[in-house]
Amino acid sequence: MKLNKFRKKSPWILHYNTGGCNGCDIEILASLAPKYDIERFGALNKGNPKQADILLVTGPVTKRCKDVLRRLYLQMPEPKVVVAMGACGHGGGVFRNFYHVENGVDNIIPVDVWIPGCAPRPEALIDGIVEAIEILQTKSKEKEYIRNHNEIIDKLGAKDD
Amino acid sequence: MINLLITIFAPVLGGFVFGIERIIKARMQSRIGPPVLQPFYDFFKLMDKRAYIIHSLHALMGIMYFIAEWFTLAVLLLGNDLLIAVFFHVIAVLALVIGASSVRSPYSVLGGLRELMHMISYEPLMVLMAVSFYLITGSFDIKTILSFNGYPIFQMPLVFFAFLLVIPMMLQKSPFDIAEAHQEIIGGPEIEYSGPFYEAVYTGKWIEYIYVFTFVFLFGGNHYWLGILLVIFTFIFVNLLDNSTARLDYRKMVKFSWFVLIPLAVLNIILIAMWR
Amino acid sequence: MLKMFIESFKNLISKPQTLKYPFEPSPEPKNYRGTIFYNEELCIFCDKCENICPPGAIKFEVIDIENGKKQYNYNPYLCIYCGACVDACPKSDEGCLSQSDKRTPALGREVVKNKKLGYFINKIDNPRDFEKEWEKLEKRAKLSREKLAEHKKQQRLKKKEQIKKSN
Amino acid sequence: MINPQMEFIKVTLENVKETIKKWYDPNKYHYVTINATDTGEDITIDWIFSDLKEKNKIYVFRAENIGYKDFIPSIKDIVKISWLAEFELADLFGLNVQDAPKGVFLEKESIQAPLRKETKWEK
Amino acid sequence: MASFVILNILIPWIFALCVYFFKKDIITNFLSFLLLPILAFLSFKIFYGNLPIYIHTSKFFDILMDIYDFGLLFFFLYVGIKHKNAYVTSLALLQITLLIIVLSILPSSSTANIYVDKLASFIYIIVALVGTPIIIYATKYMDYNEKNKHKFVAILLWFLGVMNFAVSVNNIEWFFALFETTTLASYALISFRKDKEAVNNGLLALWMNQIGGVAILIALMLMVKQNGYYYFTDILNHPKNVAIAALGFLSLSALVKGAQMPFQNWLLGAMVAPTPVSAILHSATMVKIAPYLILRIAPVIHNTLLAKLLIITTGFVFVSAAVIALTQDNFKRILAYSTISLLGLMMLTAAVGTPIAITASLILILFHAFAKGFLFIEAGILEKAFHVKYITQMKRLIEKAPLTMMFIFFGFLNMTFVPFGAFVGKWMMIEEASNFLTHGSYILLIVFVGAGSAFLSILYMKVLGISVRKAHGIENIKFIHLPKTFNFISFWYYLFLLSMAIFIAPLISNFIVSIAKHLTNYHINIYSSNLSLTINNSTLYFWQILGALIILTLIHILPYFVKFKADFVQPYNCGENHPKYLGTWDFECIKKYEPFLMAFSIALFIITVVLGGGLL
Amino acid sequence: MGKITIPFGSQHVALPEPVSFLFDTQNEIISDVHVNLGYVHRGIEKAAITKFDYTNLAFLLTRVCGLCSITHASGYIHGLEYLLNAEISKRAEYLRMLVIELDRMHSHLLANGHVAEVVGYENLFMQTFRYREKVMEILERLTGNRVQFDYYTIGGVRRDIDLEDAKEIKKELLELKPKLEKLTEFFETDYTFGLKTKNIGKITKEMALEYGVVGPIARASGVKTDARAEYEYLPYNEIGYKLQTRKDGDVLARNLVRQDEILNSLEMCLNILDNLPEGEIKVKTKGRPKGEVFVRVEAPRGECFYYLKGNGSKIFERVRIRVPTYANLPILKDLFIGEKYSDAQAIVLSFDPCMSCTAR
Ligand code: SF4
Ligand code: SF4
Ligand code: SF4
Ligand code: SF4
Ligand code: SF4
Ligand code: SF4
Ligand code: SF4
Ligand code: SF4
Repeated sequence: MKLNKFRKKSPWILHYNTGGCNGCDIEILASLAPKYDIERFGALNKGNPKQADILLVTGPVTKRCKDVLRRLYLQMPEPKVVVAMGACGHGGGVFRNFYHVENGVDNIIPVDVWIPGCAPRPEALIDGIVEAIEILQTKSKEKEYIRNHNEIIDKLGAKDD
Repeated sequence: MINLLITIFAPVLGGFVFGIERIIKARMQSRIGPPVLQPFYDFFKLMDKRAYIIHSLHALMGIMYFIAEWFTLAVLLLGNDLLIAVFFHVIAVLALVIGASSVRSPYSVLGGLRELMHMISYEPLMVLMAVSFYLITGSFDIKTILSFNGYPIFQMPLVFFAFLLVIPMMLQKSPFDIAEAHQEIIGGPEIEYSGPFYEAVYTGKWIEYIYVFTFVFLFGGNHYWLGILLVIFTFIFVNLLDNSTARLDYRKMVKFSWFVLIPLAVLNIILIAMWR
Repeated sequence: MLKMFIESFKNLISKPQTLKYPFEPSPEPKNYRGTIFYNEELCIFCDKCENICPPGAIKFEVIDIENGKKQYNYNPYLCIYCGACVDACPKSDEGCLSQSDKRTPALGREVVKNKKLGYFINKIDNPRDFEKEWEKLEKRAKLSREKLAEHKKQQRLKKKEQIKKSN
Repeated sequence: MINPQMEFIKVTLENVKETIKKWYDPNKYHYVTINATDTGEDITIDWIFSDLKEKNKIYVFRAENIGYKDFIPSIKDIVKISWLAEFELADLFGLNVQDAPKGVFLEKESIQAPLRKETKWEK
Repeated sequence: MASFVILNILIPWIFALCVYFFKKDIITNFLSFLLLPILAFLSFKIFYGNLPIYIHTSKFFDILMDIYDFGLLFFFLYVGIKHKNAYVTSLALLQITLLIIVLSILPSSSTANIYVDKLASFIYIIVALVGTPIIIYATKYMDYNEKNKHKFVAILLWFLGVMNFAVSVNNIEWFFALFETTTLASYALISFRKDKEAVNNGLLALWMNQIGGVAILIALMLMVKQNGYYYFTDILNHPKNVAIAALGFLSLSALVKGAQMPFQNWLLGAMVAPTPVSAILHSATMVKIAPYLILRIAPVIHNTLLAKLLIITTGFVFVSAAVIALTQDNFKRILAYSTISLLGLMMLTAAVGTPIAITASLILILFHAFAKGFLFIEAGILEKAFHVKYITQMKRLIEKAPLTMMFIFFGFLNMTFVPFGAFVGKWMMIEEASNFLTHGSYILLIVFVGAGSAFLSILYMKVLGISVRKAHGIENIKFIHLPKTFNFISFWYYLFLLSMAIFIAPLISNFIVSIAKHLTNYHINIYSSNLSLTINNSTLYFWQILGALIILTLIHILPYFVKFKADFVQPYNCGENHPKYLGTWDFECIKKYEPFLMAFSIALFIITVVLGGGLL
Repeated sequence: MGKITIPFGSQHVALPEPVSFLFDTQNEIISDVHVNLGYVHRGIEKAAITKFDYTNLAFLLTRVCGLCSITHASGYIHGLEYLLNAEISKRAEYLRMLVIELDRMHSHLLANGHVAEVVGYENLFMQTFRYREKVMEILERLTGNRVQFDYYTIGGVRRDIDLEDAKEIKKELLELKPKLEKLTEFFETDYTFGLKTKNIGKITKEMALEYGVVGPIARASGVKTDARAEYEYLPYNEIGYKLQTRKDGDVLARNLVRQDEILNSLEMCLNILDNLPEGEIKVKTKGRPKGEVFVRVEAPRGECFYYLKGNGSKIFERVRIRVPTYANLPILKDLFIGEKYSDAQAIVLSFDPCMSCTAR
């Protein structure tokens, strides 16, 4: 049995705001609410990288958020897709080239789907997620690496007590 | 025979119950909700994920939790002693808690500790319930209870009521979804599991549904229609409760269980004992 | 608690409030601030839109320095759909720059192309290159601007010299 | 159109604390924030308050011509919550504020003291 | 057969003397190793021999005993004066007075002074199988920077002898002497290190146990006054006539000896001594006198008010000690509280007194002895080899001390989980109590048992939770080499516990039921077939036992062997990398209620003695 | 031994935006807090004085924060109009108020819904959001976007409202009214919700004054402060604005103040639609900003403060934004001490914190 067709039916979402204006985040909330109800597609807002398939990133990635974003990405098991929501996620949107901004999600972790808009409507988010699960289906279980993977892993190391 | 079948297909059955529950919950929130087979979609998807673990002990405990849950159900349905089944349930909790505490994640650790608080809230009551069944039917044997010609529900209404409020504790439903507390500790004990290993914990929960509803069914005695009715009623009631309450603190849960539910159950037992 | 109990029950037996999007359409309201469409024929290349655009989602690249020919490039994924460009455009009444009330599709497996979106997006095939290419374009556009300015300066100088000479 | 009644009170870095201490009453005035402006050569700092009763009234304690290296006193023992604004001054203007750590807003790798005129912001 | 009994009592005494005087490592080690087979052989021989055994002693021994008694009491007096302890002194004086009164009214009797039945020989077996290994362990333990090894081992050896003697006497006056001897032994052991804390705790143990002695003397007085009986056998043979008040006082002494709240402090204080002391006090000797005493009088007090009050008191202790244990952070202290709690359970089951309850009690005694001895031994190893005393230090124990961790895990499993003995005891008890629900105390009993075991499970899981906590894989486990003796003892217990769990059905239905039958003279409805255990109508099937055992074994052993081929990630921390501190709950607020629990237990205590003893 | 440090944020399901609290807890009771609030610092104030000129600065400033995007625009544009000396038409003022109040409604509903969500009351969250969607639909129809309205423009508003729309919006608002009242009742009377919110995170009036708390948080403690009343920027007195206060100062009181304000805003919207004056929606302005001005406007979360300093060029010399959360955050830190971790979420979200404007 080909299991990867089920990926399409149960996309679990991890959401992280990397410093956007919150506009996108409240639209994510709205899409959980009765009117849009993305649970229809089996999508859940898991809030936990370990069990998520889709990393939904909003915001332009400020300098302080980027390590958090990397960590979350690295903690997600493959196959995974990254959806950058809003203009911020693509090149930083209105915050493009600000001094404390990394200009979009793709500069930190590889993005698969960009949802345009500022803020995108929940419909656009749903479209984006539909797109994302199509991509999810074609992905393999191989480990994905981010740029300068090993260096970054060293940098992110956790402390023990 | 039917017991054996239920035991073997418990995960499937539980998955269905869980799926129905998700729909019902969505409807209560005036949403459409996922399809009925959603839990199975989740299941197969999780199968297909790359395995990420914290360490082997932790992952193993997830699997042991599933096995222990299943075995507990087998003990309940195939053995003949309610009491033993109640005690067996602790093993499942053990696996879950050890797993949860074995990782250095505060959420998981807190989840494990809160799980213990759940246990302290429902375990004594389960024992009392088993005892009250014994009192009425003269046996701990599930088969005897199911052939008991009477209506246990009418003789132990308070116990049933107490059990009704204990179910949210066992199934992690609001107001007692304390160990899972999605908005506080993001799933608690299960937070660090992922992929195939999470699946074990996930399906373990489904079996718990069957385990709990078996007890509800027993309240019908040999009137199976009543048993089924009770199961449906309980199912709807628990979900309504889930949707109309905020999550309480674990202290409140323990206090509620100890100062309200257990006395109620004891009262009922005393009344039956004196009545006889 | 009790009230919500009853409310939940009512909800259970009444129809859910959910929109069936994407299985049923959920159109944007009229006047929704959607994609910016461009009509090259009407454009007078005044650069007002480029100058006002807050994120810099419109870039004119000078492709022919001799003639000062410019190309309109638009990045709908960087655009914040504020509509400032349309407001600023002197030709927007004729429809040189207009804001449609449709959303731009998500950028996923492929780039959805449209003549009205300007040059840039129609040249990109791989969505993963999109951002990088845009960055390059920005640099190119800036450079071409500088070159154009330089060229104009030269020309002005030349003209002056010519005038001087002719004088 | 708005109609702000701005009242400027000139202070120096030395006497700002005393002046505010004498004047401030939490039941009457509302602390708004501390603001700095870089004029290009030096810095102007405003301690801004509003009135709880009187409409449109805004009090500004203004210290002008402050050097980039001057020591700026903290008013957190008068107004409990001023620390946040003071941390911000230290971070975004690179000023030397009493008890204020750096790095509350800015990462180490980013440019420092961005709100000074001399700091170029484009990458 | 009688000679076996005498040997069984005397050999430890003799060995103790040898060890004490020779002070040679070889002799000490050799003798302690030798004791194990000897005692094991003797005790089993006695158990399967012709029981009961009556041994008549000459008058001379009576007098000797009296003299010994006085000597003991005067020694206490001396200790009290020397350490300026008013309690000890005054209690010693009180005891002397009472003893004089008792002796003056004691009628002569022809009943045998030594009486060995199945219960006594059951305790012999426990002493042999659980107590002796602890001595072997102590010989090694004391090598870790401790002083006076030989003296210590000698006292331990002697203690075993005293214990063996104590359970074989029939004459309650003798019993008093031996009771006080165990007190003396515990005093000697607890204050062994001779520092201030040790001496204080020793004195505490001394005076608290003296109260038990006083209670026995009062009981003796009452008994003699009422009808002149002062032999256990006489009491058992004429249950109708016995002064219930006397039994009340006897139970009081049991409660004190069993460190039931509010007298729990002496057992907690025993922690300051070297760990073998705790091990021996908690498992094989000393505290086991408490359930033993109740079991002895169980047939007499069965169904009386005293029994019911005892049920409530001990049940209350069972729960509240478990609850208080949650607030503790010293590993040995936690174990001590759990002992107190379980002793409560043992006495509770003994006090119920029905045949099945008595079986349950015996099961609990047996399994608790093994498990607690085991746990304390591991605690000692932790302390000496890994320098771990507090549960906060137990972090990542699974990596530092894998084997010890595994043993502790198993020990804990034995204390509450299915299918181990402690569980079977509780299960039997609830099954049995369900038949008597018209009595209020039995409903309370069920609540107590249910609650107490839940609390104990929480306690163990909490401790285990800390010790298995780890950031990364359990890949680089280092099996630190422990002394062979330690490993031998650990495996001794481990294998015993394991095999007892597997063969629990035959063990109970053949071995333990025979004792209970012997004690109560009733038929007991416990069978085993194909390793399944049937009680009344309920059956614990072998597949259930095996399943549970396999699951639990997998849980505590498998982690060392299973290595999943998977990628490792860090735990989720909100994406942050905070330095973090992860303790566990210390249930701070319970400490607030501790005085209430204490007060309540004192009240229960007094009610038990006063009402139960029919003093009103 | 009981100490457990619990991180709360920056990524956490209960937090919509990145901010990180690190709680030291003892049996889940918080004994110490470390806050890290700089996650969203993007450098907007610097951009406002370099990259953006006064014509398109509004688009940047609305994106300081998505929930009160209109408030930022109003803070900036009122200040700018003062500097440019532009008098705007009555109709534009009324339309501005309409959108501001609708925005307040949706923001308050979001905040209350979010509190319901984090106390584990999922259904209440869902119901709140169900009604919020109606407000969002109206807003989208009015402005063309659900979140970033970009409605304000220099000299007026960017879109007019046509008669048909006005009628329909009014109808919808009237339909919404009983539902919102029902919602208030849910919040006010629900027993379990009360258990999680009553006497949790309590701020007394004295504390509120001492800490300079603003907005619904201050009003929930009985402090009568509201920029709409204290600062004349729009003719609020004409449309039936009432200042709402509660006394208890706990999480529940904050929710209820918001709930009261929602109803008041609804009233105001109805009044605006009834009495919409005729006129231009936009006037032309001249000149460049010169001089300085302090503006206070009432955002959903409280008073939003703008300082603008222009020097006669297209680009400002200084733009300073002080947002309500910036004023409210310091008390939050002290409020946690002694509370349970399981209540921390409700406390944080009852402040409805807006980090993206705090750190800018
Ligand atoms: S894309 Fe727009 S709405 Fe979304 S976070 Fe960025 S600025 Fe806010
Ligand atoms: S008409 Fe347009 S293109 Fe010509 S100068 Fe004016 S702004 Fe420039
Ligand atoms: S709508 Fe705004 S962001 Fe988009 S191109 Fe026009 S001015 Fe730029
Ligand atoms: S503002 Fe209009 S006319 Fe001018 S360049 Fe842009 S699109 Fe062309
Ligand atoms: S209520 Fe508090 S003190 Fe009591 S047990 Fe619970 S956490 Fe501990
Ligand atoms: S709905 Fe979930 S993801 Fe969205 S803001 Fe709330 S907690 Fe965060
Ligand atoms: S309070 Fe925050 S969200 Fe609201 S308008 Fe001000 S800055 Fe924006
Ligand atoms: S607090 Fe957050 S959501 Fe609210 S306005 Fe500010 S940034 Fe937006």
